[in-house]
Amino acid sequence: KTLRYANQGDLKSLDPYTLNETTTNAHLGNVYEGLTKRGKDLAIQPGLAERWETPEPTRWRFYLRKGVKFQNGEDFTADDVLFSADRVRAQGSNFQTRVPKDAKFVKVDDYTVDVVLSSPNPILNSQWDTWYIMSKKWAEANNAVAPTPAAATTPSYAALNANGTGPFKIESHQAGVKTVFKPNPGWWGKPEHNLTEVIFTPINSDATRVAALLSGEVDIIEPVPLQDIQRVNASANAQVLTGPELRTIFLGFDQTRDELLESNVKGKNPFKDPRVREAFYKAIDIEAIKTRVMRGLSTPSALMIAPELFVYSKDFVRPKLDVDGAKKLLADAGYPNGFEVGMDCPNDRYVNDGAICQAAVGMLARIGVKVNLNAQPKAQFFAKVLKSGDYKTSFYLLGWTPGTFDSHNVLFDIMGCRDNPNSNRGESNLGNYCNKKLDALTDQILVETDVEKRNQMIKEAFKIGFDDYGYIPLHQQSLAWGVAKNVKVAQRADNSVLLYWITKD
Amino acid sequence: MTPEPATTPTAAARASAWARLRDSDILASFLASKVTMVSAFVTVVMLAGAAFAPWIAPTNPFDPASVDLLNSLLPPRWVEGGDPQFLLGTDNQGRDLWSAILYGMRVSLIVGVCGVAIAATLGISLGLLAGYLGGRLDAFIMRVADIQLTFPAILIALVIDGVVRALFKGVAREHTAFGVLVVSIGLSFWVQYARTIRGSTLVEKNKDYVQAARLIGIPAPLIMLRHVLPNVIGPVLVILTINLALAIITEATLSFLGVGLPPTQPSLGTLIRIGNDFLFSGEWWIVAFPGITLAAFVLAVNMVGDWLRDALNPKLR
Amino acid sequence: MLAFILRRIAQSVVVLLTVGLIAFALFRLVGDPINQIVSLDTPQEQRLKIRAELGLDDPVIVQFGRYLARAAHFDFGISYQFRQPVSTLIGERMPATLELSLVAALFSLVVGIPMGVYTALRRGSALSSAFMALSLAGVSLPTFLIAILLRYVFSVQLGWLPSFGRGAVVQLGFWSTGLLTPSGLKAIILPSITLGLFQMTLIMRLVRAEMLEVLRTDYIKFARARGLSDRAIHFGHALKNTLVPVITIAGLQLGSLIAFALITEYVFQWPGMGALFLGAVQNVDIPIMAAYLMLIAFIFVMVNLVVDILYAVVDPRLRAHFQTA
Amino acid sequence: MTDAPLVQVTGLRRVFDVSKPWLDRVVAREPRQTLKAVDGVSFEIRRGETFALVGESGSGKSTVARMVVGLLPPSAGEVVIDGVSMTDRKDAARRARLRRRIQMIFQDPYASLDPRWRVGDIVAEPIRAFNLARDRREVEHRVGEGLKLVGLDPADARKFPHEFSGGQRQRIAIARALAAESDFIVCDEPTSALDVSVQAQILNLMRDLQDRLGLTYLLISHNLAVVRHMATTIGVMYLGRLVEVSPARDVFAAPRHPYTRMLLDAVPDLAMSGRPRTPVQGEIPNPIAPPSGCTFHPRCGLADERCRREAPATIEGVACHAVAEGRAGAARPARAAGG
Amino acid sequence: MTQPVLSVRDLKVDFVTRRGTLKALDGVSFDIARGEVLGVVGESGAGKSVTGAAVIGLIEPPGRISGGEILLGGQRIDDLPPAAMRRIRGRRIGMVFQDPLTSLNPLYRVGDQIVETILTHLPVGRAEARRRAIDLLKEVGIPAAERRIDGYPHEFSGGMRQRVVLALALCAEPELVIADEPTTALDVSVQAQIIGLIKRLCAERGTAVMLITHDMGVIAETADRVAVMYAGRVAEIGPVRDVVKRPFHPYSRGLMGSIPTLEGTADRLVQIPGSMPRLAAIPSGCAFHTRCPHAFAQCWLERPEPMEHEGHRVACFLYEPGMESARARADRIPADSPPVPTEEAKP
Ligand SMILES: Nc1ncnc2c1ncn2[C@@H]1O[C@H](COP(=O)(O)OP(=O)(O)OP(=O)(O)O)[C@@H](O)[C@H]1O
Ligand SMILES: Nc1ncnc2c1ncn2[C@@H]1O[C@H](COP(=O)(O)OP(=O)(O)OP(=O)(O)O)[C@@H](O)[C@H]1O
Ligand SMILES: [Mg+2]
Ligand SMILES: [Mg+2]
Repeated sequence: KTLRYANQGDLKSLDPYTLNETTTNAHLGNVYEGLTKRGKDLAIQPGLAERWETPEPTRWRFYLRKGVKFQNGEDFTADDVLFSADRVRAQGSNFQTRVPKDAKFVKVDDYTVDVVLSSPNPILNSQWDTWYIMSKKWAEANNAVAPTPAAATTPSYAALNANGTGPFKIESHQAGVKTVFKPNPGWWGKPEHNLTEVIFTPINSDATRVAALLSGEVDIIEPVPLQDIQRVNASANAQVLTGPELRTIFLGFDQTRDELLESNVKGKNPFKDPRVREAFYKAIDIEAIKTRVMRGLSTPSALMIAPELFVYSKDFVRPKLDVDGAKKLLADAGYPNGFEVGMDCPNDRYVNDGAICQAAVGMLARIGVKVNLNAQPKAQFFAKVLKSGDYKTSFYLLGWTPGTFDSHNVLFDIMGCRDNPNSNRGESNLGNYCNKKLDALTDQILVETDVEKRNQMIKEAFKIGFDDYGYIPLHQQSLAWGVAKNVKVAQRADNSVLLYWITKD
Repeated sequence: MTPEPATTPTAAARASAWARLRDSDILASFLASKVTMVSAFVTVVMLAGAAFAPWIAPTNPFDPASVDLLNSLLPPRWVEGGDPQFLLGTDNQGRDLWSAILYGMRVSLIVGVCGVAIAATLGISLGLLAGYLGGRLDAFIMRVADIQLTFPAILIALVIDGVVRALFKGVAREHTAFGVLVVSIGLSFWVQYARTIRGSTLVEKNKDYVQAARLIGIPAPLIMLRHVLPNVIGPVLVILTINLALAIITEATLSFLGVGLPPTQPSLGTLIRIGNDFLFSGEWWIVAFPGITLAAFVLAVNMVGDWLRDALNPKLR
Repeated sequence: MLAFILRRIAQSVVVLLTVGLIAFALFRLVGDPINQIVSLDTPQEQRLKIRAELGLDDPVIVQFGRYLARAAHFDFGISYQFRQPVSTLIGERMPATLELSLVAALFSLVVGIPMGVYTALRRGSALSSAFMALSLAGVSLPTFLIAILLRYVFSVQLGWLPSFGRGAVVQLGFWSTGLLTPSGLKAIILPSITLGLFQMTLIMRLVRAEMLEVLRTDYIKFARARGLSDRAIHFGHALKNTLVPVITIAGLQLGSLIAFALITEYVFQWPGMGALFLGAVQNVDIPIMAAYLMLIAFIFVMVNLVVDILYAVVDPRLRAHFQTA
Repeated sequence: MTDAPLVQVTGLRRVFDVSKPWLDRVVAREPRQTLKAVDGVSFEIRRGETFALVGESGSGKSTVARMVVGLLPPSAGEVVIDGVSMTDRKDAARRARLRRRIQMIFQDPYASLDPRWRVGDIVAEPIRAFNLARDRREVEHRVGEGLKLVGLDPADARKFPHEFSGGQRQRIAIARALAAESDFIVCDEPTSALDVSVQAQILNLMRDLQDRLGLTYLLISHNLAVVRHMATTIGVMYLGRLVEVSPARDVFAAPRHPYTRMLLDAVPDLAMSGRPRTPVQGEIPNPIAPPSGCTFHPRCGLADERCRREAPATIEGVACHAVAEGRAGAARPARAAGG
Repeated sequence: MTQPVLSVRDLKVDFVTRRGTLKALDGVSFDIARGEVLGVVGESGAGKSVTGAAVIGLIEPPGRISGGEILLGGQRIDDLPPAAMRRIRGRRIGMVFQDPLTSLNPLYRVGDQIVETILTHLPVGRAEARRRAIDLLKEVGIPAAERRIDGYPHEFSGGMRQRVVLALALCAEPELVIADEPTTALDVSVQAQIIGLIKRLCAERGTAVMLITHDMGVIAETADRVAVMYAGRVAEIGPVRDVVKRPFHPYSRGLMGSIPTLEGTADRLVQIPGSMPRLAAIPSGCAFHTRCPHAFAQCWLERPEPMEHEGHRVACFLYEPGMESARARADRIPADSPPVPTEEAKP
């Protein structure tokens, strides 16, 4: 059976260490495999490692699967793991954080590898499902030992060819146009799919993608624009699979500058006053955003992490919508007539991101705050608001999925203070929300191995951020895959479309 | 000296001007063509609607405080589920579509008119200079025009938009988009004016009345302004109307590609782009009404321009 | 003739250089390509290093010189998005765009010229009024609306024609063509109509206007006075004279067809250069954008050259001018 | 009034560069190409006189006219009007004063009036330009006077040119020329676009004005009959050269240059006198590559080897070897006896 | 008298415009015999070209023949269907237009245009047609015709082109040639050559010629008879010598008097006051009465019909039988005396 599949994004490079990006990772996940895998419920499962153990807190031992062959026929052994561990941490890799810098890989025998750490790390292998293992011999033979940097000025063999151990192999690849997958007959596992060929086409226009699905020219599309879900479901030959996604969408404030870059308030920064942040929080009608903008397909969130990823999420409840209260708060803070502020927002990154921002603009207008919205394509947006753009924003919308599926990542990257230039802490904390108590907890969380104790600490840290109104979390958006009726597919919450779980009648 | 009141001659002149118009072929051919009359009527009504939008429109769609998200996606009044408050329904932000169309029309028109005004001013001045002065200046201007012709308006706008975004990184699109559009349209449409004006200037400058003026010693800039310009400006009228239509389409296309006006101040094009996302989902009115308005207006303007072209062409009479 | 071609080529080089400079200089200012290349959590030192590696720290003039030198070898650098040589990417997509544009041009000529002739000869007849109204609608409806409408009707509602893509393609050497497979032929119908419609109406109106002009000339009156048949007058004398200006405009239009294809390609997901360019603009992929602009300018210049030569073939007055040159 | 001529033209020459673009010349190894539109023309016009230039199309008549009024700078030679050089750069102030005394009437009455201007403004333009009136009322008054002078109604000042016939427009053009208080008027084919009956009106008007205001005319025409009617002196041009200058009555009574004779022979014989005529030969050659020697030799029945070789000098107003050598025979009267 | 080649009877041509119907021709009648040259003169707009166009059937909308008839060799041709008329054009009636620069299609070789015309009308093959074309070009005086036949129009000078146009008009040996101002755009010297050529060729073949011009000199040299047109009517028609030397109609007199001649000695030319009326506002009665120095009451009221007077026909009441006193009065006025300068008379 031939499956035709269209995605908004493209498979940007075939070198699995070039670009850490969801769509690319998912695609390569059909061809390459890591030592671990994640199941349909995202639970960590054995991959190329059959099993692993932690004989001591700083030593992990992995037992490799035997009889696995790369698609070019070579055997998979411990050498390949050692090679991949070096390669993934080498200059030019976009996945360097997958494996700690100081972790030593030791070959015990051909099918056993030890990882020696300098300090305990309970979540060492939490991202290894997307650390794909490459063949040492193949890489050496093809002059591809070094990872292809994203900025490569000469194309490398590995970027244009793939040699994994996975269930599919790439038959042909024309960037931006078409990629053809064929099942790998020598795969070690038992195929759960019944496909003989997969033709993948990137289609970035929403309407075209939907039209292609409706007219039966493709079998699966991702994503389906929210407003078209009904239409697709009403059609005879396709339906939409929806489900919660792990990404949290939130609003952030510049809390570090003494004067906002884009505001009519001069000489002071209103966002340094928690009452102003609280007022903003209470002015946002999250239910209206859910029902109108997201068409019911979002989960309003009180935390900066999805409930699936943190067990005590339920203990947090968003403050109620309270326009009058918000006005009063603003007045108390010294802004009875509100003020003016610029807002940065991507318009092609998250589900209905532009519309969410517009809605927020309207809601804030009711408490007298005039928001000048700058909705822009993601390229411009990121160029402006990220570190490389000097965090030039006063008020913004952003989305975040912790790559480790763990709260530490959120507390460290998003909620950590940015004050130490030698640390990566708070690198994506664009407005520099900062609370030292939270930072201290974060550091303890990293090394704590007792799960319950760790969860309590996480809860405490989130509570600090919650009480500070450091961010306005909005919601977790939904996945929406359009699937032809004769196709069955397993939808995973990290939005990876994995071909090996697809069957077509 | 006559004791006549000073106004008489001008009044007489005006009367005769009116008489000339009444008598002229233009008016007659206008009255003879029903299609043109209807088009002109549509044009005028739409222009008036756009001009008086703040007084006609029930709400101000540019004021975020006046839109309620909870009113979003309501169908037109006469459709089941419609709200009598919203004649043509609402868009995804809860904006009254009727008001949004009036305001959007206004925005589209302002962009179009400003863009075309820049193009015309630029093109006419350059064309006049090139044609009248000739020589290297002429060659240079026309070469620039050639190069410029390589790139259609869309491409130029994409380029300019990118540059502006890069140069004014901090500034919100709201503040730059308008300028970008106007400048792009101005820069991409001037060539036509320059070529037309240059062509007729080349003819006109050799006519004897220009020679006569030179003979009296009238300086070249004055000759260009007072003698040549009024006589070459005729065909520009036609280009103006047609360009206005084209400018509005260009703006809409750019907005469709996401380079146009921001969704907080939607032009017709932006409304269509927003609406296009809702075409499959059954909210047809968001794309249909702005689409019809745009097409009708452009069509009407083009019809008038078309007629004008024929009416002003003496050879066709 | 030789001097003429030489001059044209010299002019073309100037045009290309200017366009190259504009393209390069402008795009050099757009966004910061680094953000496109690296992920969110790339440290600053690494960013600086990549900047240096890409030569983004050199003076703009140096970068431009380097760019031109490479462009002369058809090396437009590596796409930031695709990590492949731009020349390869463009090479892969050029056939799609050229096929689309040529089919659209063919459509606009084959339909536009007869319609123009008809409306000129039968001024005032019901059918020619209908044609004129249609042509006005053609120039009044934005391309993207037409595309949406056509696709909605013919692929979504009726399901007759594919809604996107090129269908199956056949590789003929370096050229991939969709014109040899049934699915490829079906796939090109809607995009080429969308793209060609505007040009078609333009050509129709141009032919009509020129034809009316020519029909008023003395030599047509004289041809009548010689008793030639209407056929000979209209299609022998008038049409040939009409075609002289039509050739120029049609030539220029071919250039803009290729450039305008980007809207059509965007809507129909046509795997051509236009779509590539649009994606490049969104992703600030400078090498692709610059190469595309150069290419458009190059095609335009070539088309112009061909048009000028064609002109000389049709019009003996110019031929003489060339020969004495 | 002195007896000195009002206008003195000496050695006037105008060369147009008609070369192909540089690259073409390089490739084709061609030299620059020039066109000698006017080549060493000298004549003088006395006050109150009408000097006429005749010749075939392309002989350079208009070019001379344009140089005389200063619309076109000569390549060489000098135009002196009332003692002031029109060509010498130094005398700018005096030349500016002179300017207004020289005006021109053009051939095409439909193109010589700005169609967007009211007649009153057209006529007033030189008055305003030369500051000849103190205020608006005086301007209006002068315009009215001017229009009356040429037989139009002062009320016509409010109309636009298109409301007038060709003859009336030519009157407006004359009024404009006179409004500058000029006394030397260059008329480049002033009536060739008009019907004969209207032409008569204009020619009569021109003569009346000359009588009343003492105007001096440089009249350009290809119509010998018109010239015969108007001119006191006639210059015959051929390919940029003045081949014969004589008092009008002599030219018609006894044309000397063979070209003058040919021109006279070409004039249809309205009187049907049946005068004997030699048929005209050939057409005017390409001025870019004029024939060698005397440029008229290919069409001349009297041409000999010398004519082909060397250009004739002007002797007693005639530039012809045959005349100089006495080969031309007796000057033949063009007019049949009794007319 | 044998049957005239062309006979025009009471021809009326209207132009229907928005502002009413213009009577461009209002009852024009004349004959042209075999081998005869009829000169048609008159002011601009008098209807000369329209007459020519009507005869060859090329009046274009909004114009139409609204009355009268045109007979070619006794056969009525004004009501023929287009196809039949097309067979007459070029074959039996040839035409020469004013401007030789624009009369030839610039994109086709001169020879091809001639051959095309010959093939359209005569039953000959291509080679034969080409041979004839060369002969014709020789006949109209094109040197090296064998070579020049393959030239394009732009390679010919103005006079040469007019010769080619003449060859085209004559290539099917028509019975009648209409020449509409064939020399106006040419130099005096070339004009004489072309006129001579027309005269010679037509005399040799016995072709009738309708020579439209406003140059009296050309008429005097070429024509056998002259028709003087004024405001869409024939004011006077008669043998050339009579009309030129002793015109009857006051308009003709004025016209003749206003022409400066090489022989003329008068200080002032005769001047007809005013200008020809616009066709939309032709005065009642005699169209000339507003400008006529002899006009009397009847001229205001009634339109004079052409009447025979001393061998030619004049449309003027002065020559009505029984108007002896008027005629005497008119005859007393010398033809070239200046008329009383009057303001343009307004009815
Ligand atoms: N601006 C110019 N550039 C090049 N050649 C010119 C220019 N003006 C005039 N000539 C040439 O100079 C020659 C003389 O032209 P001019 O107009 O003086 O002739 P003319 O005697 O007035 O002829 P006509 O009777 O046709 O008006 C012609 O061959 C003409 O082509
Ligand atoms: N297409 C037309 N529409 C309206 N009126 C026309 C048209 N063609 C000719 N006429 C009118 O018919 C009248 C006669 O025109 P015609 O061309 O026969 O004049 P003419 O005697 O040939 O003048 P000229 O000497 O200028 O050639 C003119 O007054 C003109 O206004
Ligand atoms: Mg001249
Ligand atoms: Mg005529």
